[in-house]
Amino acid sequence: MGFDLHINALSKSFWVGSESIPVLDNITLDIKEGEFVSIVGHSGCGKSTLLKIIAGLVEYSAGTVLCGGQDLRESDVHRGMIFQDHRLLPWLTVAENIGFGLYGLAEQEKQGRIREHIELVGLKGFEKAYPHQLSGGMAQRTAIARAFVHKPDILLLDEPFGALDALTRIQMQDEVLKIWEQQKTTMILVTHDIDEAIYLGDRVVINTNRPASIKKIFTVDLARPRERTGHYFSLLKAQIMQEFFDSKKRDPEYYL
Amino acid sequence: MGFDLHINALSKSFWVGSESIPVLDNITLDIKEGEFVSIVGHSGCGKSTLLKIIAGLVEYSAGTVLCGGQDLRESDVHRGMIFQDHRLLPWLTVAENIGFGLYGLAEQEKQGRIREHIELVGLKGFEKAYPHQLSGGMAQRTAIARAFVHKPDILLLDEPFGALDALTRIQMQDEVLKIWEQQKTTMILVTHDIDEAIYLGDRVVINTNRPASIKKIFTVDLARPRERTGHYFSLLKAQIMQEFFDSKKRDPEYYL
Amino acid sequence: MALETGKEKQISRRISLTGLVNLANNGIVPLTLIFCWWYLSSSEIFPPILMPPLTKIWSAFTKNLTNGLLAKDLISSLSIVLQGYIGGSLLGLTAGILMGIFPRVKRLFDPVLNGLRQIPPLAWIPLLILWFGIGDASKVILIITGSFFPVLLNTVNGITGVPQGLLEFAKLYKIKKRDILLRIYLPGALSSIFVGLRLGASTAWMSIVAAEMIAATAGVGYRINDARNLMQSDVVIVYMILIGCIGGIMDFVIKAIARYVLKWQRA
Amino acid sequence: MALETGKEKQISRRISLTGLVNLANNGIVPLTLIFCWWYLSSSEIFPPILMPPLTKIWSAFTKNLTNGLLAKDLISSLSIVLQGYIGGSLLGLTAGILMGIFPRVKRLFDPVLNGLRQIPPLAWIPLLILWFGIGDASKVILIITGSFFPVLLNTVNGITGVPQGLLEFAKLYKIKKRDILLRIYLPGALSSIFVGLRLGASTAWMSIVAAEMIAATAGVGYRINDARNLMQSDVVIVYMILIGCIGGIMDFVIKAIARYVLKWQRA
Amino acid sequence: AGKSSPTGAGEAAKVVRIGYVDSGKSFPNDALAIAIDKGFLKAELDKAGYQLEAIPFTGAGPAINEAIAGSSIDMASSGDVPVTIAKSNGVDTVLVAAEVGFNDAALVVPKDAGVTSIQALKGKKVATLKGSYMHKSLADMLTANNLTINDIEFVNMTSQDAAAAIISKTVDAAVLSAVQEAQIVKSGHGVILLSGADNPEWKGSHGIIARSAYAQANKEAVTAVVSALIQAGEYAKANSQEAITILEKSGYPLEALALLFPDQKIDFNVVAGDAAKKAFAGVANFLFANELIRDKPDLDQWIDSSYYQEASKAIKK
Ligand SMILES: Nc1ncnc2c1ncn2[C@@H]1O[C@H](COP(=O)(O)OP(=O)(O)OP(=O)(O)O)[C@@H](O)[C@H]1O
Ligand SMILES: Nc1ncnc2c1ncn2[C@@H]1O[C@H](COP(=O)(O)OP(=O)(O)OP(=O)(O)O)[C@@H](O)[C@H]1O
Ligand SMILES: [Mg+2]
Ligand SMILES: [Mg+2]
Repeated sequence: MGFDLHINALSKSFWVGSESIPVLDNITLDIKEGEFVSIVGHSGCGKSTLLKIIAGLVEYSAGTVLCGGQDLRESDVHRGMIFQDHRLLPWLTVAENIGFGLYGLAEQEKQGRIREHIELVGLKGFEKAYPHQLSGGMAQRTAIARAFVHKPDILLLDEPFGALDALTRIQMQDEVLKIWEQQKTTMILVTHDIDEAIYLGDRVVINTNRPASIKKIFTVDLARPRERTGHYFSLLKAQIMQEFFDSKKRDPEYYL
Repeated sequence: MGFDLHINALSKSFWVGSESIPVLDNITLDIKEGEFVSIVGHSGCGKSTLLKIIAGLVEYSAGTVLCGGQDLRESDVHRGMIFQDHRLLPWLTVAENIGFGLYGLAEQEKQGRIREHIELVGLKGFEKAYPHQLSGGMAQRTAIARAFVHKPDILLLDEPFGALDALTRIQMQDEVLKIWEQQKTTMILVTHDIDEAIYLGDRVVINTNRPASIKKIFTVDLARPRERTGHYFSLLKAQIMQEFFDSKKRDPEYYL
Repeated sequence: MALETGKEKQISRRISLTGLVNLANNGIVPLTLIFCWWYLSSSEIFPPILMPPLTKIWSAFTKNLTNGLLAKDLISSLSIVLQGYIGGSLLGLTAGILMGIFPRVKRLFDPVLNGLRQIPPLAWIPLLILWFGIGDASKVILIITGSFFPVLLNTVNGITGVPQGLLEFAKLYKIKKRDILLRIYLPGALSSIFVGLRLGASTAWMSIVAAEMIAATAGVGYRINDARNLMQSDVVIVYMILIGCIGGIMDFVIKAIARYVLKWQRA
Repeated sequence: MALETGKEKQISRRISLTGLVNLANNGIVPLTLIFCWWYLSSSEIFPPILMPPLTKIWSAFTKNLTNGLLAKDLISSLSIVLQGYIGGSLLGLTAGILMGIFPRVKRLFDPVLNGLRQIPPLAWIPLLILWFGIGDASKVILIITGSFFPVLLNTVNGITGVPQGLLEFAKLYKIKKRDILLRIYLPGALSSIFVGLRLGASTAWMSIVAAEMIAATAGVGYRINDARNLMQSDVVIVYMILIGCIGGIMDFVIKAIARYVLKWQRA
Repeated sequence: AGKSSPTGAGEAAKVVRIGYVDSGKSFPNDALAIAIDKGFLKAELDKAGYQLEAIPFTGAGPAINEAIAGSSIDMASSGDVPVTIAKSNGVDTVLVAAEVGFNDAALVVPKDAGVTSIQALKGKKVATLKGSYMHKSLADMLTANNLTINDIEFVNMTSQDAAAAIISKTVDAAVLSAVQEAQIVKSGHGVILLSGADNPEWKGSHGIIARSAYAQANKEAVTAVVSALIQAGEYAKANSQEAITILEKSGYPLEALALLFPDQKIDFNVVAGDAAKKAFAGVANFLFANELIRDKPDLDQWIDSSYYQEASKAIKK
């Protein structure tokens, strides 16, 4: 079955006190099955909200979000998400957290998969640690492993590598790519690292400030594996940077 | 009064289950008053633990940490910290969180300072929002404002800009520098962004993997404001990268 | 899951249709109970002397209302219950905060308090009479002992549940003791404390019967005992309902305060 | 703040000196109370017939111990208390979980339950005798009504306090209902639930006196009533202490279970 | 559970469930004690083909009334005041016998209070339990001394609590039942000002009641019980010494029994007919006068002496 995503004229606002704050404004975006889309935008512009809407966790007020032709809220497509806050269960160990919700597998296979993913994110030796015993980056890696282990059809990644050091980050990026290629997962990545957005994405979506609308979409026409220091790469990066830093002038009231 | 920091042969281990995990191993580091030290190291190596020890929040088992010649635990030096998890009080608004603990000021001055810092981190309009109504980056910026508003003598920054987009991040870095120059605050910054470490630090401390010991210290001999694309900068970055990525070979059992 | 946009929210607020639905919902269970009672009592499956028909209950109610007994009993009991409840809650809150913050204090008093907590109010009466006489003091103290413990245990639980991270922050930023208490511990413990306050209020009401065994001449507890002695089950039931309603109102007030104080959770 | 390194921790575990200190600490308050009692009763400031000297209390204890009355009463009451307590807790837990998870259920039952909660156990006796006779059923039901509410309120509070983020995770990852309940709601609500269980246990003990006013021939509540009748204040006090101790032990067991179940918090 | 046997009709397990006031040891403290202990009751019930189930009530009068009304018991031996209250509130019982005037109540004052006459209690606090036979005794004592209940400050307390109040001197006087009375006197905390010893009419009675439906369907059982009580009364009169030993099993201390039965003369006075009527008319008048009941019961209809007569006949044979 196909599950292309069609986001059409999506709007959303939140209440803060007695004020209604528009967060998403008329977002239209089509994402094909198996595509890798990176989203960048300034802090607080509404990226997480967009991901949560796609995940079916937040209601929206105007527009439609279709998944495989079906209203997203009724859609049964297997979605996964790496939340910005890791959302591990404090009372489960690393291994238990990763294996939680992994149904329909024989115990041995399940344990095998958990072990494999713990190794994947470099947490061997911490299987029995509880979340409060982990460092920030380790908790984030646990959440990554938890998302991967479920092999979702659509994976939403909300700044998944924000707390990781450069090296671990690169390793994780390559793991994501590997999984994406193997499993044909549709991936939607929110990141603040423009390098990362280009390195991973088929397209890079740049949002405006709050309320987020789509400012520009860049298509990354580079074969993988990509060379981070290549010419086209750098050029694209410069363009995106340009677009990104520019927003200051257009929206002066927003301090940046 | 002087409050140079002298960390001498500091070691620390944690219990996970029945296993004792060494986290800091024989760390010796002197930090002069008013210095800006960046610390980089792999995820989970013990950076946050080191900062918390300097903050007096975590006990250590071996070694000494002196602050102005006094045992750190008895020292009364005004320390501030931006925690990796933001630690805002959920029941206080942004403005209240920033102003919390700001004693000894007239109400008007206090409100002025709060307003000023809210603007500094670009949260104007969100004064009355509660933490759960903020985006990840906005919460982090609130925590930054809270740390700044107290004007501490020593400021410990634990990945303070991890959730910020490139532009906001650069703005914040410059604000930190401004404050550092104006107030002669001693700053100790943990970051995963090597660019950032070089851009801000007088020295860049590179830790080994867990248990963290000091692998190498680079002195950044560059006048401020620094040019991120300058030659020396790039050279230093390459060296640090080299040192950083290298650790894989030395510590093969740690997956990276 | 309701749509949460501005317009809808405002509209639903104005016409408050959901409010009406809620009210109807709220009514379903009480009405069902009343219907069951009506059915069981009017079909005389059970002897009416123990399960009087609604009409009898109603006339007992109007009678006690018009002759002023109801008001007199209520005022008399309310004054005692409120005194005891406020005293017990304040004590429970204070002790709970101390025991929650200082593990030593907890360790010191825990065993005795956990023992005392179990002892039925009735058993205290002779000692209370001995120590505090037969006046209101004894009654108030009995109520205090009743409402103290639910508040205490819930406060301790709330206080110890305050995230360690926030306390570390407070330590580092040299937050004043007063602010640590009032703006970190208390808000963090509040939702648990309110459960304690609600349970404490009902325990206070429950202890009023035992309390008003001590030389009372009026009061809902007194009247229930009296009516039970005199086999006026209609009066007993009127007063049960009365206690239920007044207690329910107190509970509603406490919940309203809780909602107000905890508004940040829903903001 | 103790040093938390491996060596120290192990050592202190082995010789358990802190354990001894704790024990001494635990003893301070009870011993003080006993001393006060001894002083007040032996100096005869208060009439010994209401405040019997320790020796008299002790001999009443040994007497009731040797003639088997104590054991008989204890077994009889324990059986009722445990039945009622387990029943009340399970009901409270179930209802609390349902009401905590489904706001509709809560809205439906809240008003009635909040009213019923206030009604003193004694007032139920006539209806209980009518509906359930004078056997153990009535007694057990009285205990159930007592222990139900503390568990209920604390469970609801615990359940509603489970972070929304975890539930969103569960929704997204299609966690099974059973796991959402057993591995998200329950662990998150547990510390609050245990407060409810502890309060429920003491309310169960407190209701035993009222319960055993219904045609009992043994039991601690029965004995307290009768000893009061016969003005044997030494026996009353023996049984108060007994209830305190047994209740305290139950409390200790519940706390131990809580510590075990919540061990992840301290891991 | 308790609502087990239906109204008693039919061949269902032939038992008679008798409720009585528990005064401490789950053993009755009236003629029923003797009837049980000496086997009269068992013998009579065996003859009639019934089994005995004697059920003690710590909750005393009210609990017994509720159990009767809820058909949890069939018969009861309970205080005159509660049985009258039950009847007047519509609990369908018959009074099949009475034990008239053996329940003592006494007006007690703290020892060193210097109160020597009931007149001195004008305006003072006098404690007793509202709606109990002690309440009636107090009213009678006051009337006999040309006082009314309004001349004193009535303090409502159970006898146990009133005793504690006397000991701690927080009330000026109290009307106590025999057990507390004895304890207070024995411990030296109080002295008796007035008691039923010299004025038997102040004493309280017991009523032996049966649910009407049960009585109708189980005449033999009720008769057997009454018969056993009559025999017990006679036995106690003849063997007072031994009767007192039996009554001690109820938990009553010897001192209390001494007060109840001065000179060890036991007379439970098990009667029916006019003697019972007289006693219960007094109770009904007292209750009505003090607004404790809304209607006076029709004693002629309530008191059914046929069982007593039947039993007496059988005994004489
Ligand atoms: N309370 C604790 N109990 C047990 N182990 C802990 C505790 N806190 C930290 N650790 C362990 O100490 C090690 C270092 O943690 P720390 O938070 O200092 O890492 P870090 O360098 O800040 O990592 P990151 O960059 O991921 O934040 C980790 O292995 C972690 O599991
Ligand atoms: N539950 C909520 N209630 C009210 N406002 C909210 C809520 N959640 C988010 N917002 C607001 O919506 C806006 C967008 O939030 P969102 O988390 O989507 O931003 P973001 O793009 O992910 O930012 P960041 O990069 O900082 O994570 C913010 O202004 C935030 O204050
Ligand atoms: Mg976000
Ligand atoms: Mg860290």
